[in-house]
Amino acid sequence: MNGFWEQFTFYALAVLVLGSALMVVTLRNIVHCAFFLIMAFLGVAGLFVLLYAEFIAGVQVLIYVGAITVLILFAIMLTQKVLGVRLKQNNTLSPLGVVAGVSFFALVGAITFGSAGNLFGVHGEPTIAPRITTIAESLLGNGSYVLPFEIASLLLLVAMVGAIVIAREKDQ
Amino acid sequence: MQSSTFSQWLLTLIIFLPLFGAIAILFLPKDKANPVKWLATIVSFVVLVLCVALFTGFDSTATGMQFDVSAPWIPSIGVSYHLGVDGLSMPLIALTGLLTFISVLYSWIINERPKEYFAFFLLLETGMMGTFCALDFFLFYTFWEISLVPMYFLIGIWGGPRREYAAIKFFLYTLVGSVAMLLAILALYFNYTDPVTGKHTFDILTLIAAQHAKPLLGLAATLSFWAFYLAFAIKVPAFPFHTWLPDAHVEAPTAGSVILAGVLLKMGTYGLVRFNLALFPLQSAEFAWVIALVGIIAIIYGSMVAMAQSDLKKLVAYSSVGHMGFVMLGIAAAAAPIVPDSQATREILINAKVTALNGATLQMVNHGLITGALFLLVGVLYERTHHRNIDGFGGLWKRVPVYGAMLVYISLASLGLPGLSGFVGEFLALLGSFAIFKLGTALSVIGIVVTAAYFLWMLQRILLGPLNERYKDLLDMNAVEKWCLAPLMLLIFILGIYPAPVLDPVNTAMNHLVRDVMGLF
Amino acid sequence: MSSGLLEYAWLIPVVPFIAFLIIVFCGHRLRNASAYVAIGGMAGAFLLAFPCFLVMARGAQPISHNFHWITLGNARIDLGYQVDSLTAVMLMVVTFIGSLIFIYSSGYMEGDPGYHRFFAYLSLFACAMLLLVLANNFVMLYAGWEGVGLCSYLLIGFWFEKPSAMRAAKKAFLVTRTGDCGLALGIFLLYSKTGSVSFEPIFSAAREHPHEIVFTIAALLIFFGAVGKSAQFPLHVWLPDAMEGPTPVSALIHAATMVAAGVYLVARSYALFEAGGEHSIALQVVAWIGVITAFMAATIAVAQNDIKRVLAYSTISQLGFMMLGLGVGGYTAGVFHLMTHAFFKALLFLGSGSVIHGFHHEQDMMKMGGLKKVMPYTFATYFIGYLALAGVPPFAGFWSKDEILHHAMMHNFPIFLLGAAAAFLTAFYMTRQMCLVFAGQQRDTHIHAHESPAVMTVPLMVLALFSALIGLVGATGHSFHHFVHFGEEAPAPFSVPVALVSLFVAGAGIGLGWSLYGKKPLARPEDDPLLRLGKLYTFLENKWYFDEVYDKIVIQPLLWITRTLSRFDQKVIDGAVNLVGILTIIFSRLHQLFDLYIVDGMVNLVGIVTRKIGVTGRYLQTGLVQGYLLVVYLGVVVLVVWQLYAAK
Amino acid sequence: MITVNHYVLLSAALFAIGIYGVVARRNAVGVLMCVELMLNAVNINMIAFARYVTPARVTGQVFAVFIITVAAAEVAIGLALVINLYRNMNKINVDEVNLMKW
Repeated sequence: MNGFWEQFTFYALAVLVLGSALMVVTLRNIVHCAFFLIMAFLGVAGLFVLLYAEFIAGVQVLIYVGAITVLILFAIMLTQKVLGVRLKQNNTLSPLGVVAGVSFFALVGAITFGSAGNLFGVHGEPTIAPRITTIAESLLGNGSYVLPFEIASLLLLVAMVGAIVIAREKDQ
Repeated sequence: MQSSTFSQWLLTLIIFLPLFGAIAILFLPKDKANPVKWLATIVSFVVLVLCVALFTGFDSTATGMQFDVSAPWIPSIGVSYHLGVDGLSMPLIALTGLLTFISVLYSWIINERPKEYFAFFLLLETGMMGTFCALDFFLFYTFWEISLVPMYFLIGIWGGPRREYAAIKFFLYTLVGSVAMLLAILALYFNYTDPVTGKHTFDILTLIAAQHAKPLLGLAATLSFWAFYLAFAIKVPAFPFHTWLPDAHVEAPTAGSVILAGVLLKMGTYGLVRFNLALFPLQSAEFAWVIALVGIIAIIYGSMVAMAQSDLKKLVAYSSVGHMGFVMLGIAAAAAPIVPDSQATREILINAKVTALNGATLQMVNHGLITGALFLLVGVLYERTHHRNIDGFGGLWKRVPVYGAMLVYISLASLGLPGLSGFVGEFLALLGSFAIFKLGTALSVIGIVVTAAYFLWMLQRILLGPLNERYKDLLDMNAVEKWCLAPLMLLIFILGIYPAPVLDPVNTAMNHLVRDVMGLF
Repeated sequence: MSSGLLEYAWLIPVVPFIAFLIIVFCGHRLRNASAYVAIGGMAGAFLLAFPCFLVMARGAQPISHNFHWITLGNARIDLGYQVDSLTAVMLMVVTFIGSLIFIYSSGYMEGDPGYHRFFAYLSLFACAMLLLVLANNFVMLYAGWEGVGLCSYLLIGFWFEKPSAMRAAKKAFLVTRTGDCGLALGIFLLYSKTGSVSFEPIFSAAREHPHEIVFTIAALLIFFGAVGKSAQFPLHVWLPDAMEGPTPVSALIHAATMVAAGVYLVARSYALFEAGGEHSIALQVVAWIGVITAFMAATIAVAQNDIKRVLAYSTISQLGFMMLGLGVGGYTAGVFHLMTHAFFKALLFLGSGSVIHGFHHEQDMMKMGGLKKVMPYTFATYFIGYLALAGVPPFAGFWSKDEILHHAMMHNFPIFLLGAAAAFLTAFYMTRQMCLVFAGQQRDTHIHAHESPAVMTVPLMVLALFSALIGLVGATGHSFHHFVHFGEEAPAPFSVPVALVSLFVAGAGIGLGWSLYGKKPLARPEDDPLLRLGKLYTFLENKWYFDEVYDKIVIQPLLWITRTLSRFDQKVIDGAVNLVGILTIIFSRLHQLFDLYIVDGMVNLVGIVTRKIGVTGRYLQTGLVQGYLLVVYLGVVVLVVWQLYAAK
Repeated sequence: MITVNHYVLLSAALFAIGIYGVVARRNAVGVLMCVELMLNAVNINMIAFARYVTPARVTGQVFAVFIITVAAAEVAIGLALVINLYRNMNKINVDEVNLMKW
């Protein structure tokens, strides 16, 4: 991939992600927000592809776009009675939120540029393209993250059970 | 002769039998008065019998403590259960037994909350007996305070219109003195260390001996002396601490007055002789003039004030102040330093000191009998007429001859007529005191005249003259009242003629005190 | 008769005492029989005393018996009785006159509701008086002394419904008790000197150390007691008032026996008085007090119209004579006069009682007159008594009074003159009384006088007989003097010039009296020639204003003091106590405030501050989760910045 | 050329937007969505560093997998809570759910 297309793709995806994210945080209609969230997730998946992480991108699309967003949409539907379309969606803290966001960005920017483009001592583009087998080995191979992996799966199970318990209607 | 077991347990029985009686009364049903009264009467009678046994079993020639019991109680701080009697306390114990029995008998007229009343009365007896028997300061102080509480309630519950005021005044006043005494006891306690065990002790006899071997010195001794003095002077009550007495007497129920005047006041003078004289002979000698002055003032002042009273009970109360003045004077004479000169030899002066103390002790007993009887008589009159204003009577003798004769008899005994016991105590106290304090004793004779004056004036206004028409239906003494007074009157007569049965043990004890205990200093 | 009889002398007071007890406990059942019990008791005492007297008169040794009473210190105090000649005389006088008066009383008190009470008192009195006389120590003497005082009190106030009687009784008791205190102090002083209360050791000590001032002081103190009891100046005021009692009481107690106890006491303790020598201060005081009393009382007696009051003042006066006799060294004379006086004064009192009884209890002489015809026996006996008192030989009074005057003249001339004046006045007022009562016509004719019954007149006659003759005991052969003075020889008591002088003053008094009242008996009270004395008469009639002065300087101040002290006690002393109480309460209130606002305030302040902080700080708890998140974020930022820049 | 700095800045911007959303949104579901945005920002960083720093070992990707897992769990629980909240209180605006307010 040459430099121009790479840059073009990056900036396009960046605009997509950031624009969608801005929509998510500013729109009043929560359903629209959810759809913009899908756009943002897809943009991020694109970025993952750009970074040679196809597996992750796939996961991103499957889980975020496919599962989480659907889940959110279901939640929205279940709580629809109070979802006035024209309701004010920002609370009194929104100015502080702006300040917080801007300050965070400024901080990270300051760090980034303060290191004179030499953050973490990374120069240039790596030449190795990671393969999917590398990830599999890291996750499941010898001396790898097998235990955390198993724990994560357990966590999921627990979360699922917990969610069911919490969301279940109490039968009285 | 008493068996040894009996004599060992005698004092304990005398002290604690009333306590058990009081507890037993608490278990009796509340709504029936008669079982309570019977139980109290029987218990106090048994105690009286035991007191008589004590009296007859007492060896009046032996010095030192008799019937003594000693057992460790709280050994870690040197407290022991130590009881014993000598010639000073024995007559007072007998007096307590007698007066309590008579008071209980007279109190059959009490119908308001009889259960508590008689329980308190018996508890009071325990306190008084214990005070006279205790030979351990801890024990003594305990009993001293125990005797205070029932009296407070007797006045405060069964008293007259101003009973709360009187009861609180009585209680607080006495307590002030007690606290001072407690400090002095602690001073003595910490001053003595057993050479063998290195422990302190509350044992009175040990402390008296210790005061001889290694006395408290200087300011500590003076302060301790005055602390003891304060406690006992308030109890006596000596001028100027006497004003609780008229209030307490006026408000107290009759039997309470009898015990108050008959026994509780004696606890003060008993303490002065037992503790001030024996523990602090040097300080006593130094301040004897103060005690004498207080005694003389009490004699004159008390009788003068009594003369101005229009309340019969107040009159008797102030007469107590005057009579206890003789006791104080006698004690002061015994305490005073002696200066043999050409006029009097040392032996005569020491005999005079013993005489004064004998008189003082005898006066305690006699005052108990006489004033007890007087309060009973006042109570009898109050019971019938519901007032005590001396000027509100008149000519009663014609209507109630027995009562009149008894009142005259007791009044004459109180004003010190020879042949009746009041005379012997007063006479001996003055006889002994005169050798020591010539001018003071001569002055106090004024009190004798004034005493005669107010008693005669009282008799005149109550018994003599034309009969007050309001009382033309007044009833004479009933049988119970007569039998309450008869033993007192008989004793007053016997002790007036032949005081030796009481005086012999007293003399032995006082001779021992003056010569052997105080004389060592 | 053996002297062994003396061993039973202690029974003498016991017998009347038993009578007393019987009457007290059974009197209401005995009623009038109680008189017989009392008389029996007294007669029994007399029967016991009479042999003692005879034995002593034959010259038996005096006896003294002790028993152990009490022990004081290491010293035994023994009490006991003694019989010597002085005691024997007194025993005789008391029991004999007592018996007669008891008999007389049974008639005089007839029908009184307090009949048995009266005889109970009388018996008790007899017991106390005999105890006093028999005592061989000061304690028993003092007991008897107070005992007779008590009986005197009870008997004066016998009719206690009468306010005047009860006041008189109280006065008598208090005044004599004032004197008794002197006696008591004297005893105390002697005890502090000798360590004993018995006569024998004390008197021998006084004889051994005659110049010790202690004994003089003791003698004066004892004399003060005698002054009270024997109604001497200035404590004589009680005796005239004591006439409120029944007349036999006046005769027995306030004429013959009890009032003589003072004289007996001085005689008994003569060793103390003599300790300073024949002219000792003590004796001087006794003599002067005696003569002043004799003179003063005689002047007062002149101006009294109450038949008993005249006799009362006369008694005071005669007691003064006795003291005078003792004071001028006439020991025997004093005691002799005591004895004779007891007889004729008892006679006079009983006679006046008979007059009063017959005159329906009216005592004012101005209403009497001419009773000679109505009451012949009374008149005759009274007349003998009159002669004896006025000092006409050979009746009793002459001999004893003459002796006293004789001693006085040898001893101290001014005293003799005053004494003679008193004797003159005695003769005068007695004549006045005789004439007013018995001569002329009855002035108040509403009263029907009558003679008294035999039970009253017979004792009068017996007494009259003795009054007439008893003086001769002293006159012939000095046996009496020898007898009472412990066998010592008294100086010759009889001298013709003195006898003439005393005869002369008696005659002058009688003559003056006769010329004023006898020749022409008074028809109306207003005719009394004494009224011409004007102010002097008023002064005498009011008894030298003694009562008023005492009231002003003793009684009222005393009452004032007692009231003031009582107020002082209530306001100041009790006030101080209450003030302490109030101050304590105030103090505790202050403490409470301090506790409430300062101590508790601190605690509360901590609480309040915490609460304020909480109240303020809770606004941080907005409940807005995002706000908390912001804070967390802020913390993260701070940490990062610190990590980046500060921690380098 | 696209360097790691670009990715860092992009992720920072996304994260900042997420912060704003988390702080400012009233709707609880909205808040959860913003949290997801922030997690995505983190994931971008992870992948970018994996790509540029440890291209051979792909540790970042492994972590991204874990983060996604956790995010799934978190969303499941979070939405369950929201539904529970709605059911009990009939409201899902977080500023209205203020039982813990003073």
